[in-house]
Amino acid sequence: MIKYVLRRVLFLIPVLFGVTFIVFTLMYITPGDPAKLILGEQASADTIQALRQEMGLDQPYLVQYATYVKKALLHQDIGRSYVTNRPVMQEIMGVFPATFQLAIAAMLVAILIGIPVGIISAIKQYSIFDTVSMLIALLGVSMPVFWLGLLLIILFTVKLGWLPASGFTSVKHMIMPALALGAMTAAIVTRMTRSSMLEVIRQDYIRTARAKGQNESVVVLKHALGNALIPIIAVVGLQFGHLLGGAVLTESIFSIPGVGRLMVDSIKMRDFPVVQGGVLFIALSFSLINLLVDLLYAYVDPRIRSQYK
Amino acid sequence: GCGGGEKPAAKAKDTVIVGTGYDAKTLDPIGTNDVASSNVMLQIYQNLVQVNEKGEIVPQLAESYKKIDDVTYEFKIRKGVKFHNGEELKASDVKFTLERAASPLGAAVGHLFEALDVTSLKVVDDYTIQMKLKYVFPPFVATSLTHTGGSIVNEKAVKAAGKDYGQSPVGTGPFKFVKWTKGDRIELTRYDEFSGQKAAYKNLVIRPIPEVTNRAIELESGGIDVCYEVSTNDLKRLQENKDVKVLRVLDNGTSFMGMNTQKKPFDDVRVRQAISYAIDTPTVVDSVWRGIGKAAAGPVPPNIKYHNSALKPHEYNVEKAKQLLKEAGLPDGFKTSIWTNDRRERIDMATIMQNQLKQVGITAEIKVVEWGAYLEGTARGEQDMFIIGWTASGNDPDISLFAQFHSSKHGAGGNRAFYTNNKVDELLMKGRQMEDSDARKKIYFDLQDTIKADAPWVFLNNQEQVVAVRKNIGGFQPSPLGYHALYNIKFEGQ
Amino acid sequence: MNETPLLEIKDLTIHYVTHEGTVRAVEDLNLSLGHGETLGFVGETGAGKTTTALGIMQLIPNPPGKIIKGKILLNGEDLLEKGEKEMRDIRGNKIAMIFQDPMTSLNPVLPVGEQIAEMIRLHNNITKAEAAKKAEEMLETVGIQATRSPDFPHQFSGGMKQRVVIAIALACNPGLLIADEPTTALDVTIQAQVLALMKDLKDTYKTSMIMITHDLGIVAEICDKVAIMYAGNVVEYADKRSLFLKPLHPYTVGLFNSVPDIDSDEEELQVIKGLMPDPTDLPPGCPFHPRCPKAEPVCAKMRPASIEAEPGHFVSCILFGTNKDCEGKTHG
Amino acid sequence: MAERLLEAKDLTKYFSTKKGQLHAVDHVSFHIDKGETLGLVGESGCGKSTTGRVLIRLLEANSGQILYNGKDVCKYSSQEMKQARRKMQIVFQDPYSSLNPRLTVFELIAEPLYVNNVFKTKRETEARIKELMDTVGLAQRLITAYPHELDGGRRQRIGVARALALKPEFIVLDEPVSALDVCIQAQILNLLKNLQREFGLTYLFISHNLSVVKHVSDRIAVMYLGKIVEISDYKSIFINPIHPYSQALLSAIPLAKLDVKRERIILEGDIPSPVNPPEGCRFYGRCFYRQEICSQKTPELLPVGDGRFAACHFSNNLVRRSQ
Amino acid sequence: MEQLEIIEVIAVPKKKKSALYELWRRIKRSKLAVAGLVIIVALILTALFADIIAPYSYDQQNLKENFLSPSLKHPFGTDEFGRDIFSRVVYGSRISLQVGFIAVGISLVSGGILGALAGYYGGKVDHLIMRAMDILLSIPGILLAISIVAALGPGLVNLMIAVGISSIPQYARIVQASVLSIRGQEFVEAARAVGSSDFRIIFKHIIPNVLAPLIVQSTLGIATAILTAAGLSFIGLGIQPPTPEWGAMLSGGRGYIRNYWFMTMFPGLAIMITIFGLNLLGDGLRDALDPRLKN
Ligand SMILES: Nc1ncnc2c1ncn2[C@@H]1O[C@H](COP(=O)(O)OP(=O)(O)OP(=O)(O)O)[C@@H](O)[C@H]1O
Ligand SMILES: Nc1ncnc2c1ncn2[C@@H]1O[C@H](COP(=O)(O)OP(=O)(O)OP(=O)(O)O)[C@@H](O)[C@H]1O
Ligand SMILES: [Mg+2]
Ligand SMILES: [Mg+2]
Repeated sequence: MIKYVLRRVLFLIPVLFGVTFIVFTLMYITPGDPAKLILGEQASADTIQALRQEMGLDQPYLVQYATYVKKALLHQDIGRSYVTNRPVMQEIMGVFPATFQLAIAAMLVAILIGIPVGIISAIKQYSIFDTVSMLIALLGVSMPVFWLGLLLIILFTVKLGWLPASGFTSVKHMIMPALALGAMTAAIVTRMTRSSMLEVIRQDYIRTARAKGQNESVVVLKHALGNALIPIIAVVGLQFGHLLGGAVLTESIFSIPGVGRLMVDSIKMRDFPVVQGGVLFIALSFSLINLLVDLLYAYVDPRIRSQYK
Repeated sequence: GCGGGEKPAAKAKDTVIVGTGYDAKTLDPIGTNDVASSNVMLQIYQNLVQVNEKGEIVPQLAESYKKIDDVTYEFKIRKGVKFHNGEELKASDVKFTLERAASPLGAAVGHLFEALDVTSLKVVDDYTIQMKLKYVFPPFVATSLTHTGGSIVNEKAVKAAGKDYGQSPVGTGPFKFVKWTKGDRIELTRYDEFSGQKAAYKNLVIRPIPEVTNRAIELESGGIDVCYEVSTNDLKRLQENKDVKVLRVLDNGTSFMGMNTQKKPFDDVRVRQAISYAIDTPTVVDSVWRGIGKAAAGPVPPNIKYHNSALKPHEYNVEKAKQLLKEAGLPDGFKTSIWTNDRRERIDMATIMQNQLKQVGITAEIKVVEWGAYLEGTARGEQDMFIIGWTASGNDPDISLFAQFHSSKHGAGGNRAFYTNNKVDELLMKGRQMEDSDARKKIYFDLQDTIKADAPWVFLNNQEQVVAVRKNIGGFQPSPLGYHALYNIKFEGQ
Repeated sequence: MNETPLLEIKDLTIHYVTHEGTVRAVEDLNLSLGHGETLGFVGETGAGKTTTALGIMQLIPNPPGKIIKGKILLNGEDLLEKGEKEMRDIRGNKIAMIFQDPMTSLNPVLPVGEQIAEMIRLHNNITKAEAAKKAEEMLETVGIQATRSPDFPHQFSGGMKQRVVIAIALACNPGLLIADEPTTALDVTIQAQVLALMKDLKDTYKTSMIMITHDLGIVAEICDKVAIMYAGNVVEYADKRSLFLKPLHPYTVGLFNSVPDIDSDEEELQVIKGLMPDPTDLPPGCPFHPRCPKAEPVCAKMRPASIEAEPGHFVSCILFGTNKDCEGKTHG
Repeated sequence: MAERLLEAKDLTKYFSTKKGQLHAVDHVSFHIDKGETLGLVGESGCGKSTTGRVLIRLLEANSGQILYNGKDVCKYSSQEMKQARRKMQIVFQDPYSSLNPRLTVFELIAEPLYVNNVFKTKRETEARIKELMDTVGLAQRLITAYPHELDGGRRQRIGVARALALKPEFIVLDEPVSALDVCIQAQILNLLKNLQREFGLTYLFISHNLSVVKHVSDRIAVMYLGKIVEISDYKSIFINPIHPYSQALLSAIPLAKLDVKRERIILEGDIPSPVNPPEGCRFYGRCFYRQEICSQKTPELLPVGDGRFAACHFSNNLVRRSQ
Repeated sequence: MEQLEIIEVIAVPKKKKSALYELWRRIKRSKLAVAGLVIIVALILTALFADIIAPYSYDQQNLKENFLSPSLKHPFGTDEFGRDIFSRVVYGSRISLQVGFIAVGISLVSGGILGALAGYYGGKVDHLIMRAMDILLSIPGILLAISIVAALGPGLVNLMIAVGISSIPQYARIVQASVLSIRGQEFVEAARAVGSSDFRIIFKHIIPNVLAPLIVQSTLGIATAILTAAGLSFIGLGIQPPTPEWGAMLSGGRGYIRNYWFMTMFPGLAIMITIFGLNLLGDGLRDALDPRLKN
C-alpha cells in the first residue's frame, strides 16, 4: 500500500512538469507584458526594459522555463507575485482556506442531497418521486451558477434579509455560495447515485441478500450502496477536485477571496508566477484528491484493495 | 435590515466598514500606482504636502517649504512626528523615501519622480531636507509629492521588512495596519499617537466587493458603512433609501474614444472630425451613465486647473459627418473596429457608438480585449479606435495632457492615439515649465482648442465619484482622485 | 401419501409486463413436492424455471413481474397471502435459494464469513460473535477452512464461491432448498465436487430440494422427481425412474434425443425442430404444438390438461388419457 | 494412412501479465488429418481457445511450428497469410459478442467475401450469400436483420456461414454450441456434421462438454493447464482413459441415464494458475496417482500404442490398470 | 436441413426497421427524453428561422425605448439600448448552438482521434496520450479556457476553441476506454479471422460501436460548452457585442436584476431550458443506447 502511494506520488512529478509547461507556454504566447501591467501606463521604456530584465522576461522561452523549474526544484521557490511582490506560496495560501471551505460546504450540500435522493429515485424507479427529483436534478445542472447565485442573493439578502451577500467569514456567509455551487454538484451526484444504484440493484447478490430474508433497508443501504459507492466516490472526487480548482463564478458573485478569483485576476494581470504557482497547486491538489479517491476505492472495495498490495 | 454578517451597530459604533471595488495590490507606496492601494495607503501614510479641497498645496509632514531657485526646494519637517513603529520622523526618512521612489524599485511610480535629481537630496539637519530637479518643472510639488507614491516611509521599518514591506506598512498616518486577508479585507486600527486630528472611531475595515450590485446590497442591508463606486443602476434606489446618503464629486478623469491617428483613414483629420460629428456624445453618456458624470467637452476635466468651461461637447451632426467623409474620399464609409476592455460601461458606450456610426456608413466591430492584451495592443498601435479613460492624479493640466498628447509618449507612454502635432508638443513643453500665471493659462486654453480641432479623441464623459454611506456616517467627503480620506468620518447621532 | 406435501403450487401464473408486451413466463403451473424429496426442474432457456423459483420466494422483480394468480402452499399455508414481514422470516429460514452464478451471487465487498453470519443472525437470536462462529462451522461443513472466513469473494475460485453460497443457503437449515442451476457456471470437475457436496448435505440435513437445471445428467444423479417445463408450463411430472425409462411427452422425448449420448454412436441427433415460442406471443392451444412431431390439428386449439397417465406420472398432452376425449374444449 | 492436413509442433504461447508469464499453451504438439475432426477438451482457461487461435494465426505463437499441408504457416508473409486465411476459418463460442451488433446479416456474411474480393459484382455476392444462408439454414427474409434480433442458434448459423463463405478446408470451432440450449445445440451439431460431410471439411472442435466432443470427433485431445495430456481416438478415451486427469474428467460427467453406476473420481481443489507454473506435471496438485517424480519432471506426450498418446510418467501402468 | 426452416413460420423474430428507427423507438419510451428532443428540435428550428421568428433585428437600438417591460410589442421587454430582448434571445440560439456544436466538434474530433490512437495501439502510445490527457484534465477547464482566450483574444471562434480544448480529455478517455473494450470483443477478432485490414476494422467495426457513448457525451458536452461560454462571458471574456449571446446577455443584465428583472430572466431561462433539454436528451440517449438493454 505504502509502495503504491509512493509510486503515485512519484508519478505526480511528470504531471506537474506537464502542467507547468502547458501553463508556461500559454502565458508566454499570451499578449500583454507583465512589466507594463505592473508599471502602469506612464512608465518609461527604460524602466520597463529594466524590469523585464530583472524578471528574466528578456530571456529565451525555454531558458525562462528552465530557470523556473530549477528554482522550484532546488530552492522550493516558486517566486513572488509580480503585482504584490508577495511570495506566491503566501498568495495561494491566503486564498486557499476560503476555497477549501467553500468546496467542502458545497460538497456537503451535494452529498447530503444527492445521495439520499439518488437512492430513493433508484429504488422507486419510474415513480413520481423519481421523475420529479430527476427533473429537479436536471434543473440543477441547467442553471448557470452565477445566475442562481444572483437569484439567491435577491431572495435571501434583498427580500428576506437573512443572509449576507458577500464575504466569507462565518457559516452564515457560506450558506448561499455553498447552495449555488452545490446545486450543480448535487445534481451530478444525484444522477450518478441513481444510475449506480440501479445498476447494482439488479445484481444477483442483491437477490441473494433478499433471499436471506434481509429487510429492504439493509439490502439497500448495506448491500447495494456499499457496491454502488465506487462511481459515486469517483464523481464526488472529481467534482471536489474541480471545486478546489476554484469556482471562479461563485467566488465572484459572492465576493469570496478564493483560488479561482486569484487565478483569474492573476491571468488578467499577467502575474505569471502566481498563475504558474496556482495552477501547480491546483494540479497538485487535483492529483492528491485523485489519489485519495483511489485509496477510498480500495477502502470500499476489497477487489481493488488486493490489487494495490 | 440586519442582514449583514458584520456586527450590527448595537453599541457605540467604533468600526467603519468600507466596500470598495478592488483589493489593494500592495501597501508599499512605491510598489503600485492603483487607486485601490492608494485608498488604503492614504489612511496609513502621510506626505510632505497635500492638496486641500480648494486645490491648494498645504503642508502635511512638512511644516513649510520654500523654493530656493527654479529647481531647488527646501522642506522643513515637523518635529515629534512618530511612525507607527515608534520611530521619530527624520529628514533621513524623507531622503530614503524619495531615493527609493526614484530607484528601479519604484518603477510603478517612477514617472512621478522623473524630474527629481536624486543625487541632489541633501539632509541639512534632522528636520530639513533639500532637493533639486533636473529641469524646471513647477507642478512637481503638487503632483509628485502629494501622490501616495510619495508617502513618507520609515527607513528602519522598510529595511527590516525587506521584500515583505508591502504587507507590513509603517506610516505616520491616522491609522495603523493590523491585518490583511487577501481579497477579503484589510483591517486598520486608529493610531493613538497620531500627530494630527485623531480619528473619531477605532477600527477601519476596507473590503473589496467586486460585484457592484452586491456592494450596494451590502450597504442597504448594513453590512458596510461606506460604498464606493455606486453604479448607475443602484444610484436611484440608494438616493431614495432613507438609511443612506449619496455623495458625489466630479473626478479628474475623462473617458474618450481615441483614434489611431497614424493608421488609415484616421490619419485624415476630416475622418476624425466626421466621427466626432457622427457621435451624439450626450446621448451616449446619458444612456450609459444615466445621471453619473457628464458629457466631456475637452481634454481637460472640469476640476483641473485651466479647464475651459466654454467648450461644448462635440456637435452631433450626421450631415456634416457625411460631408466630411465624402471630402475625405470615403463617401460610403468604411470598416473599422473599436477596442475596449471589459468594463461594462465602455462596452455599452461602444455598442451605442457602433450604432451611431452605422448612420454615416461606418461599420465598426467592437473588440472587447482583455486588459493586458488591450494595453499591449494599443501600445503597439494595433487598434483603429479605442475606448479608454485617463484620470489625472493631481489637478495640474500637465498631468491631464502631457502623456496623452505629447509625441514622445506614443504608445505605452500614454499617447495611444499616436497623436503628433508639433505645435502641441511645443506648448506642452512650455506649459509644464511655467509657474501658474495667465500666460500659462493661455497656453492650456490654446492646447484645448487645438486638440479639440484635431479631433484625435471623441471626448465621451467626465466621470464622477459616487460614494454612498449609511445615514449615520458624517464627515466624509469623496475626493475626485477616487480614493478618499476615511479618517474624517464621524458617527452622527452618537 | 395423504399427509400435506411440503410444497404445493396451484395454478400459478406470473407475467412480466414490458414495453415489448406481456411475457407470460409462468402459466397455470401446478406442482407438488413432498418432504425430503428432490425435484428436478428441467427446461430450455426461458421456460420459466427461474421465474417459478422466484415466485416461490416472492422475489419476482416488480415491476415488471407480477404474480397474477395461483397458490403457493408451504406446509399448507399460502405464501401469497403472507405479508412482507412474514415472508422475510420464511426466506432463508424455511426456504433458501442458491442462484446460478456463484461469481455474482456473493456481495463482493463483504467478507464471506459475514455474509454467512448475516443469514444466521437474521433468523436466530444470537450475538454477532456466536453467528461468526457458526458461520465458520458452516464454511468447514462445505469444505472450506474456517480461517478463510474474513476473506472476500474475489479471493475464492468459482467452486469455492458456490460452496459459500451453499453454506449461506443451508445456514439456517431450511426445509426447502431451491437451487437454480447451481453448477452451470462451473467446470466439470468442479461441478462434480459441488454436486457431491450437495448430495451429502441434502442427506445430512434432510432438506427437500428443487434442483433447477437443463442437464438431464444432473437430474439422473440427484433427483427423486422430475418436472419438465416448457413455455411456462409443466408438461410432464413424474418419478425420475418412470420419466427416464418411459418419457411420455413428445417434448421430453425430444429433449432426451437432443443430448449426445456418451455410450452410443449415433451419427445424427434427433432434434426438436424450431425454437421456443416468443414468450409475449405464445401460440394458442398446446404451446409445443408447432414443434411437435405428433401434433394434430386439435393441438392448436386446445390446451391439454395434466393427466395422470400412469400412477404418479403426469403429462399434459392429448396423446394420453382423457385428453383425447375433450376435443374442442378450450381451457384457460 | 490419411493425409495429414495440419501439424502443430511444440507450439507455445505465453501471455505477459502483471503477475508474470502466463503459460496459456505450453509446448503442444498434435496433428489433424484431412477430413477428420479433432476434439479438444479441457476445463475453462486451460488454453483451448488460445491453441485454436494460434493455429490460424489470430495470435502469434511464441515458438513452435504450424505445418499446413507441410508448409510452416508461422513463416508466411502477410500476403501469403491472407491467402491461407481463406482456407482456415474459425467459428467463435459466443454468438452474441462475435457478431458486430451494427451490421446486418447480409453485411456480416458479406464481410469475408468483400475483404477478400471474391466477387466482382454485387449480384454474385448476393447470390453467394443467399446460397450460404440456405446452406446453414437461415431464412432469406432474415437477410436484413440485425444480430440482436435473432436467437443464439440463428446467430451461430451466421457465424458458420461467415466461416464457410471463403470455402475453407479447415475450421476451428471454438465451443460453437456451449452458449446454446440443448435443443439448439443439437441442431447446430447436426448442421456441422452435415457440412463436414458435404464439403469435406476438417475441424478442430473445441469444447468443455465431453459428450458433445465425443459426438463429433474422430480423435480427442485432452488439455490441462496449457498442456495436452492425452490424445486418443474418440472411443478408446471413453472406454479406457489413460491419463489420471482424463479419467477424472470422464467420471465427472453426470450421465442422463439411470442405473449406470460409475466409479466417480472427485478431484480435490481447483485448477491452479497458469502463471509461472512450477516444474513437473501440471496435474500434480490434484492427481490421485501422484508420485515423487511427478513434481520434479514434466512428463512428455508420448505414444502409448494404438495411435494414442499420453503425458504421464505412469501411462504404461495406467493403460494396464484400466484394462 | 429442410427441417430447420419449418419452424420459421411460427417463431418469427419481430421485424424491425433501421437502426435509426430502433433508436427512436427506444427514446420514445421515455417521456423525458422525448421532451428533451422536442426542446432541442425547437431550438434548432428557432436558430434556423431566427430571421423569420424575431420581430426585430438583434442590434436594432432605440435609446428612447429602453428598459421597457414585457408587452405585446416586446414580449420579453427591451434592454438598456432599447433592443428587443425577444429578438436577441431568438438570435442567441444561433450563437449558443454554434458554440455548443463547434466546441464539442473540436473536442470530439481531437479527443476522439487521440483516444482512438491510445486505445487501438495501446502500450506506450496509450500511456503517453493518456498521461497528457491527465495533465490537461488537472488544469481546471475554466482556467484553461481563460488562458486560451487571453492568449488568442476573445471572440466567437476563440471561445469555441477554448471551450473545445478544455474538454478534450473527457472525450479521449471515453473513446480510449470504448476502443479498448471493443478491441477485445470477439467480433473484432472475427473480422480479422476473415482477413479484414486494420483500417476496415477501425472504421467498420470499432468506430460505429464507440459512437453510442460519444453521442451521449456530446449531447451533455454541448450543454457544458454553452454553460462554460456563459461563464466566460461573465468574467468578461465572452463574445463581442452586440452579438446576442445568452451568457453575455445574462451577465450584462445582472446589474439591472433588481430594477428590470426581464433583462436577466429571459436569457437565463433560455440557457436553462436549452441545457435542460440537452440533458434530458442525453440521459434518454444514454438509456436508449445502453447495450445492456438490448434484447
Ligand atoms: N425481469 C424480467 N423482465 C421481463 N421478462 C423477464 C424477466 N425475467 C424473466 N423474463 C422472461 O420470462 C421468461 C421466463 O424466464 P426465466 O428466467 O424464468 O426462464 P428460465 O427457465 O429460468 O431460463 P434460463 O434457463 O435461461 O435461466 C423468459 O421469456 C424471460 O425472458
Ligand atoms: N489476451 C490474453 N492476455 C492474457 N491472458 C490471456 C489472453 N487470452 C487468454 N489468456 C489466458 O490464457 C489462458 C488460456 O486461455 P484460453 O482462452 O485459451 O482458455 P480456454 O481453454 O479457451 O478457456 P474457456 O473454456 O474459458 O474458453 C487463460 O488463463 C486466460 O486467462
Ligand atoms: Mg433461469
Ligand atoms: Mg475458450
